[in-house]
This record gives sequence, C-alpha cells and structure tokens, in this order.
Amino acid sequence: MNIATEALIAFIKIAVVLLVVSLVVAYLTYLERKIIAHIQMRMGPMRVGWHGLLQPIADGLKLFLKEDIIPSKSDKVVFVLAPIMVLVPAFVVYSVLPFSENFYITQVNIGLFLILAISSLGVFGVVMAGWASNSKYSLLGALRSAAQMLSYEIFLGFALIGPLMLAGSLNMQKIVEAQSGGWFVFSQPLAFIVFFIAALAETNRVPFDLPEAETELVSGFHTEYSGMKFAFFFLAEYANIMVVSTVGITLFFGGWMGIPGIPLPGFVWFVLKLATMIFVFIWLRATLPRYRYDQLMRVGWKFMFPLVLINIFLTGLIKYLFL
Amino acid sequence: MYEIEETKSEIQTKTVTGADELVVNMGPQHPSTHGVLRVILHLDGETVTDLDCDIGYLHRGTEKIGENITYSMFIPYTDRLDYIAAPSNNLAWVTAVEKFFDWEIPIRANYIRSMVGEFSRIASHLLWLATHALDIGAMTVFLWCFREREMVLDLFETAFGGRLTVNAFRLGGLEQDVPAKFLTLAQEFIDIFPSRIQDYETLLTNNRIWLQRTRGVGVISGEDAVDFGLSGPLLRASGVNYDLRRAKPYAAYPYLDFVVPTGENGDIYDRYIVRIEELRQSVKIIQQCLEQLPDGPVSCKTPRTIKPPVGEIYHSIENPKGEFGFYIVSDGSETPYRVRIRPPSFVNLAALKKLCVGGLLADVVAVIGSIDIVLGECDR
Amino acid sequence: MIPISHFLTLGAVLFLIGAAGVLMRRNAIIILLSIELMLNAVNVTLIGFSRQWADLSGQVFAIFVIAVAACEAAVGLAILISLNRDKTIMNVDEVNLLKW
Amino acid sequence: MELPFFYLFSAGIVITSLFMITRSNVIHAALLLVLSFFFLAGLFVLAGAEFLAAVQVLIYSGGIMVLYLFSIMLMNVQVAVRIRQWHRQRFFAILIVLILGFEIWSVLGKGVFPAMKVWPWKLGATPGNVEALGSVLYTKFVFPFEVVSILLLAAMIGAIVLAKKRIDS
Repeated sequence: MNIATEALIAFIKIAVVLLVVSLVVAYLTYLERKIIAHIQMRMGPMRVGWHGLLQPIADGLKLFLKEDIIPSKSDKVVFVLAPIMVLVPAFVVYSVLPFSENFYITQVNIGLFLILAISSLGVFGVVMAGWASNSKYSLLGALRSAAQMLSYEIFLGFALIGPLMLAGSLNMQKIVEAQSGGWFVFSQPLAFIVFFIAALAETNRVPFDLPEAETELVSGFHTEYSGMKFAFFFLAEYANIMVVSTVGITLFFGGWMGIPGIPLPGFVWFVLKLATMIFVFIWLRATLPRYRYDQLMRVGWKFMFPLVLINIFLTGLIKYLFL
Repeated sequence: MYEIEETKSEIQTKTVTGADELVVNMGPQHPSTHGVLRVILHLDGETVTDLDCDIGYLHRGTEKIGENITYSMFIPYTDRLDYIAAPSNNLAWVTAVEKFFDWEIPIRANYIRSMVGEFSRIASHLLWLATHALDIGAMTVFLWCFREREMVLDLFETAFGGRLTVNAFRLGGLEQDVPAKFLTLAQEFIDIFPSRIQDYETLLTNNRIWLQRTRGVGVISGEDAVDFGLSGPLLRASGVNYDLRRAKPYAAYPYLDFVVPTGENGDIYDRYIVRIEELRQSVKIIQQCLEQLPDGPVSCKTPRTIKPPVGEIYHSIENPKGEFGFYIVSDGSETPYRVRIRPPSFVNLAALKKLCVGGLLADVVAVIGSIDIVLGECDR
Repeated sequence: MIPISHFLTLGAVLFLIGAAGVLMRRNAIIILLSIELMLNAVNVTLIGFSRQWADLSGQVFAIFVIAVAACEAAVGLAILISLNRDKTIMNVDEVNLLKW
Repeated sequence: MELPFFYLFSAGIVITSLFMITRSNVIHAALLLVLSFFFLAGLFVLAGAEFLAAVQVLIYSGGIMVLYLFSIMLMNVQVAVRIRQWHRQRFFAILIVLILGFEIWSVLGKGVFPAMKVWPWKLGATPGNVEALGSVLYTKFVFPFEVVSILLLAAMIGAIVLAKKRIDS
C-alpha cells in the first residue's frame, strides 16, 4: 500500500467520522430537549417533522441564516476565532477514539494523553470569547470557566491514572483490550465517580454549569454571540459531552467490548453504552440545581482531589503487592 | 425634580471605581431580577461588596390614578399591582373600602373570598418556587410548578372569566356566585395538590446542592426583619410569628383553622420551607372553606354611588408576599382624595442590601428569588 | 532524517528572538512571554540532542524545563498582579523603587 | 518526508514568535505564543518525542498560557495598548542580541556534527517511548524530579503570598 492509498483511506475515515459526529451532535440537542421535556411532563419539539425529528436541522438552518453580530467594541479577530477554538479541539479528539474493534481513525501510543491535551485547549476558546466580547458578564463567565476547567482537568486526568495503571498503556485500543477480564469500573469505582463528576464540570453541565449560568450571568461567555458563532459553541458543548462519554466508556466500561454471551457487534455495544452515558448527563440536567462557585472549588479540591490521590496510591499498592 | 437628578448622578458616580472592583449592572433586562429590577453590584472577584437597587422601571402611577376614579373602578387597577396573585389585591382593596361602611358582607361571599385568596396564594407561591428553583438551576421544578399554577388559573377562569387579572370581587361581596363547576374543580385540585407538593419536595428539600445553596445564605435575624418592616414569609422565616390572617382576621379567616408556619434561621432555606408549608396550609384552608361553604347571597345591598364618609383608613391583608395595605383618605366624594399602597415587595426589597453584601454573585440571584418580589407592586 | 544542526539553529534563532523581546519591550507580560519563548528554545535544542544520541535524558530535561517554566510563570504573574493592584504598573521601566 | 515538515513548523514558530514580540496587545501576543507552541509540539513529534509534544500542549498551552490569559484579563489591557511600547534601551538591546547571535553563529559554524545514529524507535509505532521515558524519569532522574516538585511547591506558595490581597487595605 503506497502513501496515496493510505492517505485516501485516512481521508475517507476522517470524513465519515466527522459527518457522523456532527449529525449525532446535532441530534443530541434534539434528544436532550425531548428527554428533558418528558421528564418535565411536556412534549418537547413536535412541529418540524414527525415528533419534531427535523428540529435540529431547522435550528441549524435558522442559526446559519441569522445575522452575524460582532459587537463594535469587541476585539474582532479574537472574537471570530474563539468559537472555532472551542469547536476544533472537540472534533480533533475523535481522531484517536476507538469506535469498534477495527474502526478508528488512528491509534497512537499516547492516545489518552493526546485526548487530555487536546481537550484542554477548549478553555482557550472560552477565555478568548469572554475577553473579546468586552462585556462584564462574559468576562465573569470566562474567569469562572477558566478556573473551573483548569481545576477539573486535574481531577479528570488524575482519575484516569488508576485505570491506566491497570491497563499499562496509553493506547485507547489497548486499554479496551485490557478490560477483557472485567471492566475497570468494578476495580476502580472511586476513579469512576471522580471521573464522572469532573467530566460534568469539564463539559459545563449541570450541576456545574456556572460559566454559562443563564440566570446569573445571562449565558456567561457566549452572551454576545449570535448566529453561526453561537451554534459553534452549542455544538462544541455537545461534542465535548460525546468525547468525555466516549473516554468514560472506553476507560471504565470496556469501550466496544460487550458482555460475554450476548453476540452483538462491537459498534452496537459502543453506541449502547454511549447512549446510556449521555442519557445520564441529560437526566442530571433535569434534576439538579447549580452549585455555587466557591462550593464547586471546595468540592473539587477538598473532596475529589484527596479521593483521587488515595485511589492512585491504593491502585499502586495493590498492583505492587498482588499483580 | 432636583432631588431625582441628584440621586441619578450619585448612582453614576458610584460606578467609577478602583482597580479591583468590578461594577456589574444587573438588570433591568436580566433573567433573574424577576421583572425590571435593576441592581448595581459592586463585585470584588465574585464577592459582593456593595449593592444598589434601582427601581421604578414599571412605575405606572397607580396611586395617582386611584385619586381620579371611583372606588369600584379602581378594583381592576389593583389586579395589576401584584399580578401574580391578582385576587388577593382585589380583596385588600374591597375590604379596605368596606371598612368605611358598616355593610353586612354575606358569609358565603366571605368564604369564597378566603378560598380565592388562598388560591391566589397557591398561584403566587408556585410561581415563586418555579422561578426561584430555576434561578438556582433546577429547571424541572419550574415546569412542574407551572403545571399546577395552570390549574389554579383555570379555576380563576371558571369563576371570574379572567386568568391573570381577574377583577374578582366587588364592593359588598361578589359580582355573582361562583359556578358549581368551580367547586368541583377546586375539590379536584386540592385532592391532587398535596402529592404534587411532595413531588417538588422530593426534588429540592433534601437535595444536597439545594441545601448548600440555600442554608445560611441571605440570613436576617428576627429583630432585623422587624426593623426593616419585612412581612410575609420573609418575616416568618426569621422566627417572627406574625400573620395578618391571625393578627387582624378578615373575610372568613376567623372561622378557619390553620397553622402559621415559622422558620428559625431566617435564611433562604427557611423561607423555602415556610412557603412550602404555607402551600399545605392553603390546601387545608380551602378544604375547610369547601366543607363549610354556606348557601345564601353573595352580595349585600350597596348604594349605587359609593361615597364613603370623610375620613381616612388603613387596612392591610396578608398577601402571598406579605402585608399588602391600602391607606385611603376620603373627602366624601365619589373618588378618593388620596390612595396610598403599602406593597410588600417594595418594603421587603429594602432588605436586599443587608441580605446580599458579603455574599457571592450567585447568592444575589438566590436572595432576590427568595424575597419573592413583583415589580408591578414594587414600582406601583 | 533531520540533521542536528537544524535543531540547534532553530533553537538559537528562537533564543535570540526571545532575548530581543525581553530586552526591547517595556510591557512586563510580553517580557514574561519572551522568557517562555527562550525556555522553549532550550527545549528545542534538548530534543534535538536527545534525538541525536537516542538518549531520553534530553526529553526528561525538557520536562524539567517545562516545570520550571510553570514556576516562573506563576511567580512572575503573581508579582505582576501585585504591582498592577498597588500602582497599576504594567511596564518594567516604571518599577524603579530600588533605584537610586 | 520529515524535512519539509521541519521547515514548515520552524517557519511557523519563527514567524509567530516575531509577531509575538512586536504586538502591542498582550492578549494577541499570548495567543500567538500559543500558536507557536503548537508548531513546537509538531516539531517534537517529528523528533520522536510524542509524549513531550502532548506535555507541551497540555501543560504549556492548556495550563501555563491559560494562566497568562487569566492574569491578563484581571489587569487593564486597554491602557497598555496606547502607551509607548519599546524600552529606552532598545538600540543597545539590538546590539547585544546581534552580538549574541554572532557568537552562537560562530560556535555553531565551527562545530562538527557527527552523523545521525540509528534511532531505535519508529514514530508512533512502538509503545516503548512513554514507558521508557517513565522508567528513566523515575529511576535515573528521580532526584531532580523531586527537586522540581519542591520547586513547584515553593513557586506555588510564593505566588499565593505575592498575589494575595493585603488584609489591611
């Protein structure tokens, strides 16, 4: 196989993943609206298509055709770059995620670390948006979110160290294979709890949605955004949910690996697990109130950080003694 | 005129600050100022160091209008004061005007007045719970509360034809008897409502995040609350057992049995608990009203033109938000010489600075929610 | 294969750009950023040597350099914030209290 | 195949760095530096240091530079854009930089570089890279590692003490 065919295959894979992910992300908004609506005893979108199935497309079209407003006092270059900076890392991460046994774009030996590194860039877009908007609400939202995302990235990363020690590799595919004897969620429950909470905070989801708290900061860092740029922020949020969910099921629930005895293709298992994980995200949004800024930091540094350190220590000890 | 100019400039000069302070203008268009309240916040990071309330964006000169129209024509205007609980305002006005005379209000009318008053309390508290929970981030409670509030508004529609601004009562009683359907619907509502209250409590009362957000936040002691002239659930949450339905009974309240719930700490959580308990007591009161409702006329004989004797009167009732009073000066003519409204929101809002300074930005939103203001009566 | 001389030249150029930034600019933040650039120039040479000798020590030292850069950024920015708070100074030539 | 990419990344680094030191708006300068770090990370991948490339993005871009942006947002940037940007000593500085450049050039020009050794790891293929780095870091360099951690602790305490608000004011 020469370089040209390889490049072509890679290109096709990227195109497929990109298209599918964008579509799924768009329909995630529909799913969220529907699920929350039914939790709240209402119907949700019903008008566009059967049970509102075409709603995301209508929304996308609406946002696309809307006037693109750039505030006159804003820093225009940074203002335009910010939504791109938010969206691009969320999509780049898909390059190393394993979707099934043999469907993935690429596998690198620092896979998980690359995911962490790339997704840490999302905070840039948020900070840039908050600063460039030249609005106090946006700035407060950006400051909150910078502090929140930086802190919770640490817990997220530390929570992943436990499963990593068991898997002995950063390669996502190898991590999945290491769980053939049992999912890491059973051997690493502490790590999973911390990971899940940190993932909620990383993606700015309830109960940690302070950076975009509608009722305090009027949507925080993207207050001044409209049209397509706003759609970018919106898509990035859901793409990030997909990413952390995928990382979660890859590290703790055996990724595409199924329960032995039920013959289903790996990809189906992957989708099932992903859907469950995302459902929990949406369910939480419909249930919980919002934390306050200082409480968020207290939960992180005084509860989760010691917990995750203990987890790493215990994992190392057990691995040293028994494995 | 000169004074108004001066206060304006004072607000503006205050916004010029040092390096650390961030001045955030919250409102008048802000999702959690419950209308058009403008709060000028001085923030140090996220901590509130100073706070200024700017009200009056919804000023419509209701008091002045009251001086130019007759006593019965003013009833629909009271609807627009606390528009969340319109019948309650009607009740305050009609009972205030009736105090000039020695009319015999029929017992049936009094029972219906009490019942509708309690329904409006339920409607108001539901809207309060909905928006307060949404402010703190619990969005499901919002829609659940609106589901029940819709039922209450349907009840109003059955009885009076209007949903939000109902123009419920007349001087001397009611315009006409409530239809039988109203009574069956009311019975249906209070049958299911306690379980719905339980639903809200399931989501909030023991929720760890809700407790962390509300306990020990926005605390005001009983003495301070009295000094500020607070009333309603805000006062009772601080441990002061003062309810006008008990202290100066009106309508059918002397014959009804209910408990006045009080809190201990005077924080947001206690206000929440007090209001939830008031919802339960309202159900109890309505149940009693339905059981004891006598037959008979709903209106007494009133003169064609209502001309109260020369004099002045102050009468207040326990609105959902607190003491809602009217001070009326009559010069013996068809129109009042002076109408002064004592709105609970306005007085309660005065405590905002005391409740918020030293807290965090997110607490301001929670505190405003817990005070339960309606700018319609605040700005009048 | 990339010759080691390429890495060394790039490192030198980056170091010079960083040095120019430190010496010529007044704005304290830009000076701190230029120092970051100089530290990265060192990293480039370390990585180049690590590749040349197939030895991981270079990469380990690059990690140490990044750690030191983090320390430098934290302390430098703390100094800047305290300067900015007290006197709203952003420029290094205005910090002259110790001058006589 | 590697050389064109090396030139691409090098050009990117040099150009963004040059822009960085000439911007008057510090936010722009910081963002340009971030861009330059991305190119640098690419360069590290070319040199077989994938782990370091990820560290560069994660720690440098995602951590340190966010700290910079965070601090810049706390200060008043708008004023700083309008004032004189260049130091009084700039001509003297150019001279010094030129002399330094000449010195480096003369050393580099005289140096004799041995031929490339055969690199034992292929790019992105073997998992040994991270493992080997980890074992070196925790065996041979464990003492410097601990020293660096103490340095980080000291810097953290120092930064908190410096940036903390005075109680009396």
